[in-house]
Amino acid sequence: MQLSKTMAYARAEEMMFGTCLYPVTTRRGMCLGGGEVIPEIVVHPRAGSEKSLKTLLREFERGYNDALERCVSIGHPHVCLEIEHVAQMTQKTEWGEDVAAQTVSLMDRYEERYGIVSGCRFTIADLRKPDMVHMRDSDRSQRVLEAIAACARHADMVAIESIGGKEIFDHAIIRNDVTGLLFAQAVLGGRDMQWLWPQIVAIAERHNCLPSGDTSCAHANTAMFMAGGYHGREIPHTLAAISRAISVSNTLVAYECGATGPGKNCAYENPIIKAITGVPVSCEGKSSACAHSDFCGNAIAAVCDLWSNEAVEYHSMFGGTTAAVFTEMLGYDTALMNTAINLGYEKELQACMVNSDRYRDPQSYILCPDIAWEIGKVVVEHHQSLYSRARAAALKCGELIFGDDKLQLTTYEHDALRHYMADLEKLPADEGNFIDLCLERYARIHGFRRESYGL
Amino acid sequence: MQLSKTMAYARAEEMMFGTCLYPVTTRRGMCLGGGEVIPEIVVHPRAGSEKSLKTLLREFERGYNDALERCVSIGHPHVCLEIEHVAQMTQKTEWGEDVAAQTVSLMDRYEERYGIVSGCRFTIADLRKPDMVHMRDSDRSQRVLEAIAACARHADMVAIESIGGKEIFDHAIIRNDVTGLLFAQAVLGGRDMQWLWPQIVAIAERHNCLPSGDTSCAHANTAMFMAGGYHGREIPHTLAAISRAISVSNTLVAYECGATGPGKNCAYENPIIKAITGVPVSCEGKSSACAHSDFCGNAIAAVCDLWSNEAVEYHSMFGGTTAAVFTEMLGYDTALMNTAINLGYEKELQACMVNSDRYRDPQSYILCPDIAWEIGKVVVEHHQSLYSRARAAALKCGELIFGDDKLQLTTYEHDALRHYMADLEKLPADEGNFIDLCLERYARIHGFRRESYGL
Amino acid sequence: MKYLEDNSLIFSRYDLFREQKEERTHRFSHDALLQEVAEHVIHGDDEKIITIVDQALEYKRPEEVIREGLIPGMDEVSRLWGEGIYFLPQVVLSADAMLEGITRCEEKMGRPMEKKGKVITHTAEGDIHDIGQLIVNALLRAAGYEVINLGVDVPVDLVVRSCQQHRPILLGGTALMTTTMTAFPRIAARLKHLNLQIPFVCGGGAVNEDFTAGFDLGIWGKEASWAVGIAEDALQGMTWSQIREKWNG
Amino acid sequence: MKYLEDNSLIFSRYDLFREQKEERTHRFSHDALLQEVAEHVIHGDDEKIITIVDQALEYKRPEEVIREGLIPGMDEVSRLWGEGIYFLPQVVLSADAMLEGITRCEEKMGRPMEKKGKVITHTAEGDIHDIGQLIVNALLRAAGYEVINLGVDVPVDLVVRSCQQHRPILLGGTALMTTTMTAFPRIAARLKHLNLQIPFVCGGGAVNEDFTAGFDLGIWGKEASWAVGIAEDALQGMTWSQIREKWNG
Ligand code: B12
Ligand code: B12
Repeated sequence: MQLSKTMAYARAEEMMFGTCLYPVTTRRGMCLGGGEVIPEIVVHPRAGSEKSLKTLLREFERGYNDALERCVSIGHPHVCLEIEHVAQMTQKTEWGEDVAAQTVSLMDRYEERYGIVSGCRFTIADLRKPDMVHMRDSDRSQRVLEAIAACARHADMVAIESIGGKEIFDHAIIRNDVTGLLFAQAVLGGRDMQWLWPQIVAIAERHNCLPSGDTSCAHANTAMFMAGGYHGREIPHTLAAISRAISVSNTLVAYECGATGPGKNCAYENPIIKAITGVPVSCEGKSSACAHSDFCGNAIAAVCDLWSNEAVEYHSMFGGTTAAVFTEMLGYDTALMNTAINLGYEKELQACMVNSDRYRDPQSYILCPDIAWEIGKVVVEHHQSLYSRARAAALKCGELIFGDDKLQLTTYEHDALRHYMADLEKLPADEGNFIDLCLERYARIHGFRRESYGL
Repeated sequence: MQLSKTMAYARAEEMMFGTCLYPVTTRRGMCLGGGEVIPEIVVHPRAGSEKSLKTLLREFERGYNDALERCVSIGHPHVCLEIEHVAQMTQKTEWGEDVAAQTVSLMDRYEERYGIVSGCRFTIADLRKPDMVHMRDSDRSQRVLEAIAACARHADMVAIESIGGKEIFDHAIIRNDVTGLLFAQAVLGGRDMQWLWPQIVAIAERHNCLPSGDTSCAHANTAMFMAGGYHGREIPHTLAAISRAISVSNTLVAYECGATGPGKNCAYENPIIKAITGVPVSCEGKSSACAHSDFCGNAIAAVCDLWSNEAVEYHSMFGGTTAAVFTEMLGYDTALMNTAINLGYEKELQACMVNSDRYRDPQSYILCPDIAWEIGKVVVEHHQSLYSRARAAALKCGELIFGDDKLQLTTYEHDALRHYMADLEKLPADEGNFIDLCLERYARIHGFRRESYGL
Repeated sequence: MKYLEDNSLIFSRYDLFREQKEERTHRFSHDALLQEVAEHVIHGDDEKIITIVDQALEYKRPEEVIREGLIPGMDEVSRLWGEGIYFLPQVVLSADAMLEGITRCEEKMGRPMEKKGKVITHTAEGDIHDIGQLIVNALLRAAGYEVINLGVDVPVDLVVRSCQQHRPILLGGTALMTTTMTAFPRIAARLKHLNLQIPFVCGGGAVNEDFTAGFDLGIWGKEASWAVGIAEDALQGMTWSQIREKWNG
Repeated sequence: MKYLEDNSLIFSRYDLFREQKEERTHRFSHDALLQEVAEHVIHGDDEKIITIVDQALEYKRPEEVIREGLIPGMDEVSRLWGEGIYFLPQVVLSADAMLEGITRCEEKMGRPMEKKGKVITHTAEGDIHDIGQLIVNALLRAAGYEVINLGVDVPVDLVVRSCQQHRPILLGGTALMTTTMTAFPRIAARLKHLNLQIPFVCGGGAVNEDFTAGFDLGIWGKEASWAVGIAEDALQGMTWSQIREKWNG
């Protein structure tokens, strides 16, 4: 497998929401990244609805029916429905498949009745728990692949949030251990994806379904979540920023294995991914506050092709169910962006988005298109290994954060980042040496087994 | 009382979000309409929390604490807390007062601790039910005025959604009866406000509190709600548009009596009010989908000074409570607008907002700044009476809707509007004659008594 | 300000799309002279209908005018509403016209027309949001029920007492506020206590299925027109739990 | 792209504001030689601490090294965390260091140090979100509790059996998904059935107060550090309902 050597975009200024270099078209003919931003709504079943297949089907039917109904009610031209599996749907292949089949027939009904073209993405639950099973060779790995096949038969797109390296990541993130992050995310996570993704791509292609993408949710989003809020004290925000920069190395693997995009909504690293690959990406910011807070509510929309709410639990609000309410909001957000595109004001709107959050936090800073592009650049320049590109990204990330006076840091954040940079500098240049070092250092960590990663 | 004779804004192009001609400053020093759009969050207590004062206080404390906490968590510089009374808080003056006092001390605590300046607005429940009590002379009218005084002692702003004319409106709206709307809204609603508002202004001024504004919620919003969705079949959308145009005549009365703004969030007629009066206004659109759907999710933001969610019931979401989640979203929406102002891109952003919804529906069309201004213009030109200016607004509204080819109407809507226009044309020019006609026509309507309006 | 020439990428006018798909089927057939009575109902003309009904009453029995003129007219209106062709005000105006006509016939008969059954409606204590209730009332009346309208902000006590007194086949409640809908389970408990097993349909923005599922007698009424369907079922003798099973869940 | 010079109208950096207000009070006083042991705990240096502890053990009893070096160091860390000065990784690294030191002392003593009490933690069946649990574990260990970590995706059965076997003073559960937290009431019911009145603190993003209030034994744990406070209360003999009363509602 070749690691990316070049940037898809020659300059950051060429990146814009709604357009990408390699748009994709779903089997229903919805084009993603072809000049229009499309809302992507995710509805989560309520507690208890996982009791039986019947109750689960009912819950999803309601949720996505409400979403489609709201679209035709106020005029949103397109919508993408994302369904994130709860564990039961991946565990029991038929459950996952039945939900997929039901969703597709709902979409067809709406298209027939109102002419609305929609798309759907199914995100399988990665059941492989690194500390309990062999990641490549266990019932659970089999189950995951079967679930993907079952969904791919019906869905427009399949995706996953793969969790390779999670066992080391969990240990490292609460210990300020940037070496551990590099090992967990780039070396382990990346290798796991190099094993997983060629299989997903093959399955998806067999069913004429798009193998859309992956995300570093198990790493960088965990870090982001812990680094939430100005007064949170779980982990430094600069560490979360570094984890995000590192995540590019692994998330990229999916595309290197043939994933086509759109990148998964929760991959906040997507602006960097888009800069390198040119695939369409889904992003989420202010309208995903229902799922988690972030510092880049507007900025993360700067180069998105789909715009998502991450996930909202189904229930009633005064204005309808959450499914309807968030579809309405996302659709208006995208209407604003699409209007900008059509008026020729997209650069101005993008500047508003970026300036809104650029200096709010290091985490938002590094996702602004120009900074994202620069991180992407060092990633492709250091294409020797998953590790070398991740380390380069981390170092560049720190450098950029320190390099901009307007990005103020508290003393604590400043000290923390200086520390990480020192640690990063000291690490070996070569992946082999780094792996040796880590295998020794992390051998004792609960649940870590090198065979899971072919090491 | 003088009816407005002139437009505050000479041209629609001069109207912009974040700035108004007559900004106001709260006692805490928060300036509204002075160059910055401020989020206004409304949290509604959950079912059951009205059981006792204690549970109600607790509920409001949580809700608004979460809102303030989210602001300091992600950096929103200002926020306005609006509390809409549930009936019990107006019925029992101490309840309303205790909630107000508690809210203010919460705000003080946050200001002291984090330096965040916030404001609060209390909207009293109008308990006077026209079909049950004399609107001017009953226990209930007394209670309403006492509640306002109790809140004004603590609050930065007081407001009300007065319901004069509701009994006739309810009858007329489900009968396609535009004559009834004119009578209910302009003649009765307007007269009721001419009685009510001088009292509110006097009370507020006595307590150094801002008498902020009123809304035609009981009329135009009821109509909007019923005319929701492309496939709703409750009332024609053109009728809702006309009801909105008419509402200017009554909502304006508050300002004519000395209200200072900011206009109440749910007054979708506010763009027209701002054009005429130059006061700051609060608006709500996409981020109030939690409370109701509308067709002007973006367009209604075009000239807002505060940006609100209307109301969201307090409960948990994955990303925090609804109070926190909607505060985050509103704050990012306003950050985008404020960035545009500071970058000098406000015209471009405004154009995106307006174009997003201009031709979605007649209801959004008439609230676009240029059209809003034109409606305002005929209102001030017909300043002979509450009735004459309302009828002029209604006629102009229909004319503008018919006059723009790009605004497509279904045959049904087209026929309905033609009908209303014909009805409107036939009506007498003079208010006295109109009142005579209506007193006869609506004499038998359940609960209507002319004395309530001094007729 | 710049304005777009083409908005098709921003929003889709699904209302226009659907309109194109529907053939608008205003056709209506009915013979004899009562055709005209029916047509005035269908067009919701509550002024002229009196004249026509008076004419008809000159050589038709009032029962016939009702049965073959007014009712078939209203049935046609229900059909048009059910098929998504008529809008609410058309239904309300037709109902107004029909009721005017019936009143005239009743005067002639010297006694009230027999109604299908009694329904009590009210808006919850503390709540003044009554548009939903007004719609429900109109549709029920149009369908031939006697509606006892208790109005808005109705104390729990009064609702219970009215049920004791009138023994309706159905009780309807409207609540738009989460802080007022709590009156419904209290009413239901009191009714059960009195062994009045009256199906209690609750509607209005605040109410949802989970809420009504939480107390006996409670049935969630999503749309105003459900009131009519549910009243029919109650008339057929279905119990509240059978009705809930059928309409909710 | 244009960039703003002044962002102060767009967002406020409340973190910088607070930092200015705080005097950062890293001061710490302790006398004697064990001071150094304590300082290594405070700085979370789990490599050097072994050397220092070994040195101290040459002329101090292991009980003393623990009581006057390791524990006071960790107490100071708790203070710094409690006052909002320390961040989580600092606490975790300090705990790691302290535990290394204790292991060394225990080797010397030839028996394990006495712990305050046993706590069992787990992440709900079907759930793999365990960061919250890891934090809880670290804080509990740091506070001197023996933590029996059942890991993630733990079957209800296993949790119940472990409680029967270990009789912990407290049971902790983490669930980030609404579809997994339903395991908690099932566990609680089983425990009650076995008459094991163990306070059951449930935390994690999905769980909220209303949910835990819905079953006996359940207590809502908002933040990881609550686990420690609640464990102290359990140790003092408070019942689950007293604890719930105090921490929730
Ligand atoms: C219009 C309106 C008003 C008008 C009411 C006019 C009127 N004549 O009813 C006015 C301005 C008076 C008003 C006042 C207030 N309102 Co108001 N209002 C609304 C609004 C915008 C629309 C409601 C409406 O008319 N809907 C249209 C009707 C047709 O819908 P519906 O009643 O739901 O009925 C449909 C179905 O539910 C069903 N149905 C209804 N009843 C029944 C019964 C049966 C048997 C069946 C089968 C079906 C059925 O059929 C109907 C159509 O199919 C809502 C927003 C919202 N999201 O609901 C807020 C809303 C209901 N109001 C709200 C509030 C808070 C208030 C005030 C307290 C505000 C204040 N502080 O002043 C006051 C009330 C003061 C008081 N005295 O108690 C809140 C309630 C929050 C809550 N859930 O607790 C809402 C949700 C707005 C918000 N804040 O988000 N309001
Ligand atoms: C990071 C993350 C992941 C990581 C988890 C990594 C890890 N090691 O835990 C990964 C990528 C693996 C993951 C996977 C999935 N996830 Co996930 N994930 C998240 C995310 C973004 C953050 C969670 C987190 O780490 N928070 C930080 C920790 C520190 O917080 P915490 O656990 O709440 O703990 C704090 C307190 O609650 C408390 N606490 C916790 N436990 C206890 C216990 C006691 C005793 C006490 C006192 C206190 C306490 O202390 C902590 C700090 O103070 C959330 C978003 C969210 N809003 O929660 C989604 C979220 C939890 N995930 C979700 C989903 C759906 C999934 C998947 C099913 C998606 C999929 N289809 O692939 C899979 C799970 C697959 C499977 N096998 O089951 C949903 C759950 C929806 C729901 N509520 O049902 C969420 C809410 C995201 C969303 N969609 O909105 N996820």
